[in-house]
Amino acid sequence: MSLWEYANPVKFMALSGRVLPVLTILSAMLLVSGLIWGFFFTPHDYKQGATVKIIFLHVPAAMMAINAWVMMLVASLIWLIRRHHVSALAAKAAAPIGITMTLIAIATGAIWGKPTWGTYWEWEPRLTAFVILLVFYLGYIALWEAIEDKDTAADLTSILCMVGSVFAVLSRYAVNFWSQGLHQGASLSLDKEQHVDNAFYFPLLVCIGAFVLLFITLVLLRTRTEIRLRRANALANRGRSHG
Amino acid sequence: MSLSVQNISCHRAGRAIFENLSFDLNKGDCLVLRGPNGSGKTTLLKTLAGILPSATGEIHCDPAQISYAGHLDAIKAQLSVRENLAFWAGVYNARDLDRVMSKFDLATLADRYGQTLSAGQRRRLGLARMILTDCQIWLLDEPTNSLDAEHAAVFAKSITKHCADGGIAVLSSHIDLHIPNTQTLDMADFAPSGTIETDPFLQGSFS
Amino acid sequence: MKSLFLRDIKLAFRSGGGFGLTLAFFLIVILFVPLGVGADSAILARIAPGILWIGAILSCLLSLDRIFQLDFEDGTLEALATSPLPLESIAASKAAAHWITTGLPLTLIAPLLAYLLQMPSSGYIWLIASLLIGTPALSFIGTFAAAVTVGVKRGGLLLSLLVLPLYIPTLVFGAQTVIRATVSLDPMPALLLTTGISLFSIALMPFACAMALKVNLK
Amino acid sequence: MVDLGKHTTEVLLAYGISIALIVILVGWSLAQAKKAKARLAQLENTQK
Repeated sequence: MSLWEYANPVKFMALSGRVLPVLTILSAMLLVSGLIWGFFFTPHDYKQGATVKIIFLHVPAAMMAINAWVMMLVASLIWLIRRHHVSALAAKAAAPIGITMTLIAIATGAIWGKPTWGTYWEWEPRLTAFVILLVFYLGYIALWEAIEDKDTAADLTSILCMVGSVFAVLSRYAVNFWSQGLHQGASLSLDKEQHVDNAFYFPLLVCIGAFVLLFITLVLLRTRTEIRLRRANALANRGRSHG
Repeated sequence: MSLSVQNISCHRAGRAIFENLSFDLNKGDCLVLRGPNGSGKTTLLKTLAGILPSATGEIHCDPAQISYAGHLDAIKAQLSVRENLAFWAGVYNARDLDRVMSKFDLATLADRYGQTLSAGQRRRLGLARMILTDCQIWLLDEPTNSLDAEHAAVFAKSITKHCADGGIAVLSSHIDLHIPNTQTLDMADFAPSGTIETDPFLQGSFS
Repeated sequence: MKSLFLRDIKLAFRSGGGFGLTLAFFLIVILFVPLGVGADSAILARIAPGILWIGAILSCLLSLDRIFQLDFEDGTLEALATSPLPLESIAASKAAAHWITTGLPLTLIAPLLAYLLQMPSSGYIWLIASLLIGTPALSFIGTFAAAVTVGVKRGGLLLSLLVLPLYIPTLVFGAQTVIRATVSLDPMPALLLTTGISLFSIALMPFACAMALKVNLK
Repeated sequence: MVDLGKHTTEVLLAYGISIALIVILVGWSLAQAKKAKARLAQLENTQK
């Protein structure tokens, strides 16, 4: 019973049907407890004051925004190489979640920087990189919607995801290069690794775990929806051709 | 030089088009595909041409010898007949451009632009292109539609000559072209039996 | 491959008005800047490098969907796919033909438009160099996007949405080359990076293009 | 309520926006799931 067994829609639906409720409860509990722990039970940072509490949202969301794209890339490669429909649909299902995580990362990053920059928006390399990632996501989703035949769509979006990943990485370094030309680096660059002492470290871990579980749960949920829609369309076409 | 096909089957958008279709063609054979529209004639020709992958089975032939002419006849409207043929001569690096043009009496149309050609003239240009490729295996999709009887006869003659010279031709057509010793293949014989479900999303049941 | 390249250039001149359309669009985009931003030459001089590069990218974008669309619709692409020419070299020669008819003319006219925007004189050499080196990347990446969207009816808008994010590295490095030249910083690193992106695109995009074409020809 | 000092608005805004986005995403996904399940069920019946 190799892992590839679960790429068959019927087996995947059976497995995900059993796993989904457990995951939902687990991720909800973890998310609530992580945020409450971070929000209520952590001290202020001597320099940033209470805004440090935003890391409990910004860091996990930023990580998931990037990891969602990596997951889509892996799923696309699996589709291209082994032609498993479920992995193509999982990639399609992950895109909206990736976009939401990117939006959260941008919003929390901008708000976090406000006290230092004086404005909510600062063309700081890391935030700009997330806006670029957002545009890559939009292109990916637009391509899925634009093509009727879903197998062709899966192929083309997989190729776009591969090429897009290379250029997303190139854009990340281009933005760093570009911001050097701007001024000698923003005062509060989110890039520098934050020194996070223990009081914040553990709640942050819980929040990161919560976001990962939330991502997995939503991907399973949305993939099941995509599979059902594919089956419904197939039945509708079959019905039309027999009717 | 032969074209042998062993039980290939083809799926498009999750539906089986034809199943375990086999035939063998040798030098001088001509195969006419019969069957209503949508029965997979174009799909089969594209599979033979290598544009479409077949779900099962194998196709044994020398791909370099395959020359495919689809419904659309690949003629650029803004180029003259000579320029169109010169382009294809360049792609297949064939040199006997003038001989082929005179063979299909296209010399008089040499400077006419693609968009001004009639259906018959376009078909003749398409055939001239096939000759230019000097590939042995011709795959022709509905070559005779929008052609009157007289042009269809001209067309049939050139196919007969191609096969007589040791070439192979596979074409789909609704009208009878009276090409001597042609085999016919009715797509209905290979219609999907519907027993096995090809669309993975329709196999089994889930709520 | 050469015959496809020459044919595309001939077709560009015969039907698309050659590079006249692209240059006219580039001129209009540059003309709009002072009309929109105001005629303050200090501002214009400062933003000139970026505007020229953005104008060049948008002008390149204009003619991308014509690369495969016409051949797809009249069956030429299908016939080419079964010809001895591999899809990769078809993509490469199409991209090269696109560069000759759009990228190159843009590069040649750019200094004239830079003068209109009163760009500092130290930037002219670097403008030409960065455009000359950067526009091939625009053509090769653009050809990939054209191949992906060739099957989509009215895919022009979708093509822009797909290709512009892929142009970001070329835009940033190319524009930075000229900006740093005008503020007397060393523009060479930026130019080398632009070259890197272009070489990468020229080397790899035809393969991605061939994959996309194979899918769209099914 | 915990004292957030002078950055109260920023922290609350960040948490508010993030939680809102997550709720929208989850809600939208659930709605789509329900709609897909209903459509499939309806089609499965007519096919039988």
